[in-house]
Amino acid sequence: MSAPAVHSLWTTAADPISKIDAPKIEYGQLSPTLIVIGAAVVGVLVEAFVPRRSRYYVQVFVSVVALAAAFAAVVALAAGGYGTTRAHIAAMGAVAVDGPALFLQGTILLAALLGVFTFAERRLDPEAHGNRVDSFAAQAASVPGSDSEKAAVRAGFTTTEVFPLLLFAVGGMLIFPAANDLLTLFVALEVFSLPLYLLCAVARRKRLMSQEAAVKYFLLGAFASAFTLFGIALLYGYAGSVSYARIAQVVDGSVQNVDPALAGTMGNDALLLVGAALTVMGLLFKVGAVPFHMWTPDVYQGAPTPVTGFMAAATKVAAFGALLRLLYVVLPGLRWDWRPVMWAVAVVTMLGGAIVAITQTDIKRLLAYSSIAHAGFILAGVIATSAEGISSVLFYLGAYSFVTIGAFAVVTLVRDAGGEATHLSKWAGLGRRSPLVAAVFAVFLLAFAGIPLTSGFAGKFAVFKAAAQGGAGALVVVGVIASAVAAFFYIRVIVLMFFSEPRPEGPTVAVPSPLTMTAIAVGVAVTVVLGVAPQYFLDLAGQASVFVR
Amino acid sequence: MENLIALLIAAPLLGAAVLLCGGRRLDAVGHWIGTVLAAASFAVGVVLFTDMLGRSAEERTLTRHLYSWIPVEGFRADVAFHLDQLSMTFVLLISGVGTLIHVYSIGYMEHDERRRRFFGYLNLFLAAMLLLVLADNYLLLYVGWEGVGLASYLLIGFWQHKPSAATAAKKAFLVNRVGDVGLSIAIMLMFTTFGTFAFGPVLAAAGDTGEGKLTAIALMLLLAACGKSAQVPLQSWLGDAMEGPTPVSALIHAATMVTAGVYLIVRSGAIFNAAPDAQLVVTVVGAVTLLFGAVVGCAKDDIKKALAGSTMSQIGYMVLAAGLGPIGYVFAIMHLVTHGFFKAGLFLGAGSVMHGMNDEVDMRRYGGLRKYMPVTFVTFGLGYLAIIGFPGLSGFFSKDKIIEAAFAKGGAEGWILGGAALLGAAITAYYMTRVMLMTFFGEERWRDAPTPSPAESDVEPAAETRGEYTPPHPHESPSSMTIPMIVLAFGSVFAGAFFGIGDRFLHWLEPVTGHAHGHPPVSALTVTLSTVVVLIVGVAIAWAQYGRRPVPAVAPRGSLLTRAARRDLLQDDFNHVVLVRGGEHLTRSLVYVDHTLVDGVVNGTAASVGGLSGRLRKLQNGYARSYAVSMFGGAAVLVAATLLMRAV
Amino acid sequence: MSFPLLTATAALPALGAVATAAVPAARRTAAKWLALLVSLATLVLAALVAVRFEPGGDRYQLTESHAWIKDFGVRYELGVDGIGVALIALTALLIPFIVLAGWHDADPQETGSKRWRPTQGFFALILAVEAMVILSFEATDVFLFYIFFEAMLIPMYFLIGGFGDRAHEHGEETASTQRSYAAVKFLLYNLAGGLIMLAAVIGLYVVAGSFSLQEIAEARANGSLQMAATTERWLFLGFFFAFAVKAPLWPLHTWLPNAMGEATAPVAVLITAVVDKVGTFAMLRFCLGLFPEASKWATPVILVLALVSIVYGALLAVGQRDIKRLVAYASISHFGFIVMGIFAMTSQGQSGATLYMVNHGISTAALMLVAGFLISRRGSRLIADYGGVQKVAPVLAGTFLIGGLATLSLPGLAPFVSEFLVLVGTFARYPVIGIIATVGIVLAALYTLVLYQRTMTGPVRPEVSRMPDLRARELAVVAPLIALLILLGVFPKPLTDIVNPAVEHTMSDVQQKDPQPEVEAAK
Amino acid sequence: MNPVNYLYLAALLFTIGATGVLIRRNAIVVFMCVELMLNACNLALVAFSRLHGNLDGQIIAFFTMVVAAAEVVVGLAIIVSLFRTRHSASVDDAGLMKL
Repeated sequence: MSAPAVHSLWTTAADPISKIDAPKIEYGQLSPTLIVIGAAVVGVLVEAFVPRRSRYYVQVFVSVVALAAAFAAVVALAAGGYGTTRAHIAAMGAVAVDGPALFLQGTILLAALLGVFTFAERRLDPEAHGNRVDSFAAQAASVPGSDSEKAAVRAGFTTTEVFPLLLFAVGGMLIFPAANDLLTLFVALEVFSLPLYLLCAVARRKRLMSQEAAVKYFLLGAFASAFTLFGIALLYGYAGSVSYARIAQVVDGSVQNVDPALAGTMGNDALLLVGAALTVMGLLFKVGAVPFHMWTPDVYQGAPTPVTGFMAAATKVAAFGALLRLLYVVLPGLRWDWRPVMWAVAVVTMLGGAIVAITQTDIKRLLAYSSIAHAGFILAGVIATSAEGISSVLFYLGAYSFVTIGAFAVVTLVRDAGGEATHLSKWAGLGRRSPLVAAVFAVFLLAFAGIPLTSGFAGKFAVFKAAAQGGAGALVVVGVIASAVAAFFYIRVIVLMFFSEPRPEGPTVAVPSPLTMTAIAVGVAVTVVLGVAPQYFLDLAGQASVFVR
Repeated sequence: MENLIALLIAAPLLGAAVLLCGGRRLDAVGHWIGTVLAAASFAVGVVLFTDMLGRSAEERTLTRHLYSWIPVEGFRADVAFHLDQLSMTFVLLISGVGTLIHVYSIGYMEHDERRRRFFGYLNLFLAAMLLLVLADNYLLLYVGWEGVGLASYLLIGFWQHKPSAATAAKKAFLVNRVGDVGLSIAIMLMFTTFGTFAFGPVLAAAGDTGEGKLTAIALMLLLAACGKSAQVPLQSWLGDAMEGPTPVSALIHAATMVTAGVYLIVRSGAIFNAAPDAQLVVTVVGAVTLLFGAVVGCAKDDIKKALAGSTMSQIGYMVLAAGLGPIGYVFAIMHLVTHGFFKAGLFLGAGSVMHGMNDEVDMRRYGGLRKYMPVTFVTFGLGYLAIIGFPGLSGFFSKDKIIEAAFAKGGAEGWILGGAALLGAAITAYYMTRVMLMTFFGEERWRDAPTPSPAESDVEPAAETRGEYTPPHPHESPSSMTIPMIVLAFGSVFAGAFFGIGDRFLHWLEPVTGHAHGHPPVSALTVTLSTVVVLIVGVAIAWAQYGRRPVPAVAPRGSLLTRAARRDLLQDDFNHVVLVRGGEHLTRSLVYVDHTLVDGVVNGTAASVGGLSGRLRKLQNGYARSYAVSMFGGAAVLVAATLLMRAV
Repeated sequence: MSFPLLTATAALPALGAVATAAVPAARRTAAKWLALLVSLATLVLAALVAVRFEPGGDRYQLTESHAWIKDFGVRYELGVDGIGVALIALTALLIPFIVLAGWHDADPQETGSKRWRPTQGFFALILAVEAMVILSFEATDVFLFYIFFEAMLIPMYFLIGGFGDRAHEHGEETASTQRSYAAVKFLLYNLAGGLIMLAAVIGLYVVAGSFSLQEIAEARANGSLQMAATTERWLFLGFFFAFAVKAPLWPLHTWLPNAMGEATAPVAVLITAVVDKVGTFAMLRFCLGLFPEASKWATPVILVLALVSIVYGALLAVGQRDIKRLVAYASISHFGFIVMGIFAMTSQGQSGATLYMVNHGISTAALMLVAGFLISRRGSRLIADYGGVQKVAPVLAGTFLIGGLATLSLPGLAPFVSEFLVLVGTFARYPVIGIIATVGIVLAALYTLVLYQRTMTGPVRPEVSRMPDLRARELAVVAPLIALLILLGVFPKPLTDIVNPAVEHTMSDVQQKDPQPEVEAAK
Repeated sequence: MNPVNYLYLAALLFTIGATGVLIRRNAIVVFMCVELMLNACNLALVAFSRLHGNLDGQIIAFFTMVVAAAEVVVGLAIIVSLFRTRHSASVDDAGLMKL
């Protein structure tokens, strides 16, 4: 909402009603988001009216269709040139429809689709009382082990609400990287955060850990968003507007008709700097950058693994998208202030994540720390502050999200009596028991480690190249060292799987339904394709690397 | 004609290939194949020889370029042969004596189930040795040089199940390797100096470069020669090399291979002539070695080791002569040939004796054998007379000339060298007489069981000393063994006279080696007479010690010198302490360093990273509030940093 | 656009690997034969490459060039010079023997799941390595090379960690832990090197804006590309570090003894005779080709390191108690010679180094494979556990001795030619270093003969008294190698003819002339 | 009146809230402190809105309240379920996952 518009609104109170000019909303261009949110609402209604037995199927159907349709819409928009030539700002300046937005929305939607598949998996756990069960609690409200829960299990209840929750989260994530004013940014942040908090809490097995993860995630997330909001407030105070374009103008002083108040605040750089820092901090929390990363391991470990996979992939994509837009559209004039700081953050994030991961003993925590290290690598690309930087980050995000979902999907397969066997010691000799699964997981690990011919290498090379061209050669060296350290613990897992003797009481590998198989298969396929023939996607990212201002 | 040259080498090489790859099915005929091919090579040699005689002294040289071996930019090594009088002399010696020893071995190795392989190795040796003397460039010579080293390694260690034999073989190869390093460095120097290492160009251009360079090259060649020819300081391997079968000792470690060093020096005469300092070193080495070998020869009770010492000493003579330059070259080669005859004969005789005494080598366990093995006695005796330089026999002619030449060097050097040579002659007479007496005369000490002596306790005891003792039954060897001995005896008797009278040999070689007549400070006659005198003295002393008095079956403790000489003048002890022990310590400490230091650094880094990880991990203490603290602190730092960036 | 021979040469083993891996678990023997046939077919293709290659022709021949990753400036560019041809031939030649020698190395001991197919995996991995090695010899695009340089670590890693000697002195448990330690060490060392190189590769792109060797060379030639001295040096170091780890050069060598000690003999051969050659090859093609000035700048240090490797490796070989570790340290010494020859910057040195790569490959293969046969008979790698073998297994002992003699570069066998060329080449420019290096000759004789004496000679130990001599299959592995050693020792001309022109190109890359002899001797 | 004072007050409240989050154990109280922080933001927003003479700030304030309400709903749900399983709302008791 730009200032003059508001002013008219303010004064029209006295004028005749007929004078109102309706806000202009480009529904077509917002269709992806609208479809998903609409589907989410439908999902809620389904919970309300569809009989319990068939809810699961309806929900899965609705979600899949909605996400597919939304993705189709994104493709259509991109084909329509909204990613490049016709990119512009929709919804009265609230939402940007441009290359990065569409690319990231597409990525998020695909990730979400695979996420839905893993959510809907019901063959892994043994059937309870003849009912197929998924990885979510029969009744989240009932205390674990209590009679009410037993009853719920016996009755074959399932928490089908997870699907609408997922859709709401996706809706928020779709807006987040496209948000073009601080208000939308904040709202989107909350819209996708709140459902995730809930999703973390509803694991079927290990519910205590699940709830603990939810509480931690919620409290820390709320804490972080409070900082973000304060930052937003300060930025607003500085620029007198929440619109990115306007703020950008004010920052580099190219603004017309300065009223005295603005003149006063414009002079006060502290407002700007502190505000920017706090807002960025909120986003860094979401991407899990050191020192705002500490929620990541606990939440990744405690949350139901399908949720972890979805969260790890999609949240990062959305958050980095928003970060990119904030830094490239709103604060380019401030580059010389935030670049050094981000430098430092990137370095500690790369090294911290890699180093701490070495001594982890739980596969999910290990992947959490690896995700932190990867956040560091992506930040290296962000710092490049160039079109290459943007495209490399986009590509990296795309590659990374599929590897992540695939990896966590594999984690769901390795189970023992207590559910998923996530302790590393139980993975010993997996390669002997089920070479295929081990091989697939090895592929993902190698991609994480950035071995050539995997998507991980292409992405890493892209961001490092961009960083080097952006004059951050030292950062590249640090990144290389961090990758060497990181390689160590990925290799450790491979050693464990292939070269260690299998334990007699070791876990079994459940045979999943086609749903999870698809997720894993797609993950592997993307990993290999982006590793061997990345050019097409690099082109895509390259075309999509221009922000609309 | 040229094409026949290749045949010289091809024949024995083929033999080696067939015999070594042929497998057991050739066991029955293997030795015949080997002998025939050796003989064939000799025949070819004779043909070439007659052809050569047919031509005038100038165009007697034959060259044959087979193919370009290592063609690399600015570097050219060919497989090409160069047959002149010098090489021809060696060809005949090698293939001739070689063939005889093949024949001898047929009998000697009769009861060895690996006889086929033995002949394979012998043929291999012949091929390598012929390549050595026929090569027309130093690199190809190097191939033959190491080839004979390999053959000698295989043959010394032929009885590999005896640890002593295996060790001796290894030692021989290693010591030779040290010499080879000298040769290879010499070749590199030639390459950088002349841009080639073919005999023709190098020797032709030897004059065009600085003396320093030439001296360096010459000394490196000398080092090589020392290794191959067992000259001080690289002589230690020859004694142990006697672990090999006796025919091997006769062929390789007496007649041919060990003289390769002399060939190398004479062949490189042009270089040495231009480097007087190097020549001086050569003469010194020769003189020292001839005394050293002689002294060692006096102390040994093992007949073969005694002969080995004598070989060392005789080669010392040759090297001395070669060091004297054009004056000596011809005589060095002449002594080399005659020595080839009588020393081979002596070794074969020794072998024959051992054959009859079931492989006893300790001369103190011999005695009075002349009536049991007359042929051996006679041939051995003739060889003996030849080597001590009994007037009229071959040793007399060649050695006498060398002594003359040594004196002719003139000045103090001449006196010293000549004196050394004379002294050597005396000692030679002494120890050879000793051998003769202990073996063929005196009472038969082999009848009663031996008692191991304290002095010899470190030497590993002979087989008989353990368990029940059965005295041997000495007997004459089969004709296959005696015939070669007889032939060689002829050689040792007449070769000298044939060569020496009328300077036949001199005129034959002169075109190649060149010759200068020296003028000894004393007349040649005086030298000759004094030679004879010292000879008689030596023999007399030996007779006094071993002829009149009975020889104790157990070696007396003996004087300090004797004991030292028994231990090769402590040379091995030196090697052991300095090289072997030192080397062991060095390698052991290096292994430790590699494990702890080089590897440790890396492992240490890894460990420290791990420790850091463990410590950082503690921060993740599970308390939401502490996470919040880190976030709050992070936010504060972020803000502060941003403001700071603006401030600075 | 003719038939893409180079691609085919690499693609065949790659496809073969897939096919071999796909053979069902029960049909183990079929997988072996398939692998053997594929490797032989590859050998045929490699021979075709060697035939099609004209020594007199362009620098890079049989070239192929396709766009690949535009954004990274990466093209799929293949092409071979003489050096590449020689090494491709070596690789394709050795693999069949490696397969044949490892015939029973991967027969499953205990049965895991029915899907667990170690044998298929073993041979598939070998073929995969072959494909990647060949591609890295063919790549004329730095990035393309880098990809395979790194990617080949993974199959190697599984080969080292996954398959060990059948019996082991400390029982299976410790054996497997030692194996995985060796495998991890191998991977981390090389990965670290590779990642450092990655930084340099990126840097090169930032500086040169291209990965194509030809383009960069042209840019240098027409002066459109000038590297600042410091930049060039840093980039050079980045590249060289990776290659020095792979080669391996002292003090980055410690992974090799572990890897070669723990891996089965054929895999050890694969490491030292094939994979490590990529390192030295890359020094010649990339370090010298891309950073001539920096190469010259670093030469003194590198020569000293090479010298240390020669002496140090040999001394440690003398001190080893384990046959395979001994051969490993011997290899380190030999790699010292190769590096020395490369950086001596003379035609003889570099031709020698190239020949050395080939000859060392063959000789080490011969020695190590025979050692493997020996070890498989007795089930121990300790030298002390043997003695008097030549009495019971003369052929085995004989072949072992010949392999050893090749290792100590006896004249008449192939390694002598290369070693002498390296020495002469080095001596011509750096006499002192050349002379010190000759110490290596003596030490080589020492460790080889000591090894032979301790294992083969002396009284027959009871444990080996029943030892069978070489079987037909084993003889089929060793005999050709030995024949080749002799052939290349007596008549190396075919090889030198291919190599020399390439070396001349490298020499012109670094703008070096051979030192001229003092006296132009009269011809 | 100097708008900066409002800002100071907001900052003060925000800090108080943050401190509360850091020191209080009871999840509910912690959460209430977060609400306090949000309201501090609201104060700042409204102040700036007044200063700049446009309504954006006030609108955001409204959104913030809604968001806060939503957070309450979600947060209480989670906290209560945790409380029911553990019979304790102390954030420090939740320490299953660490290191």
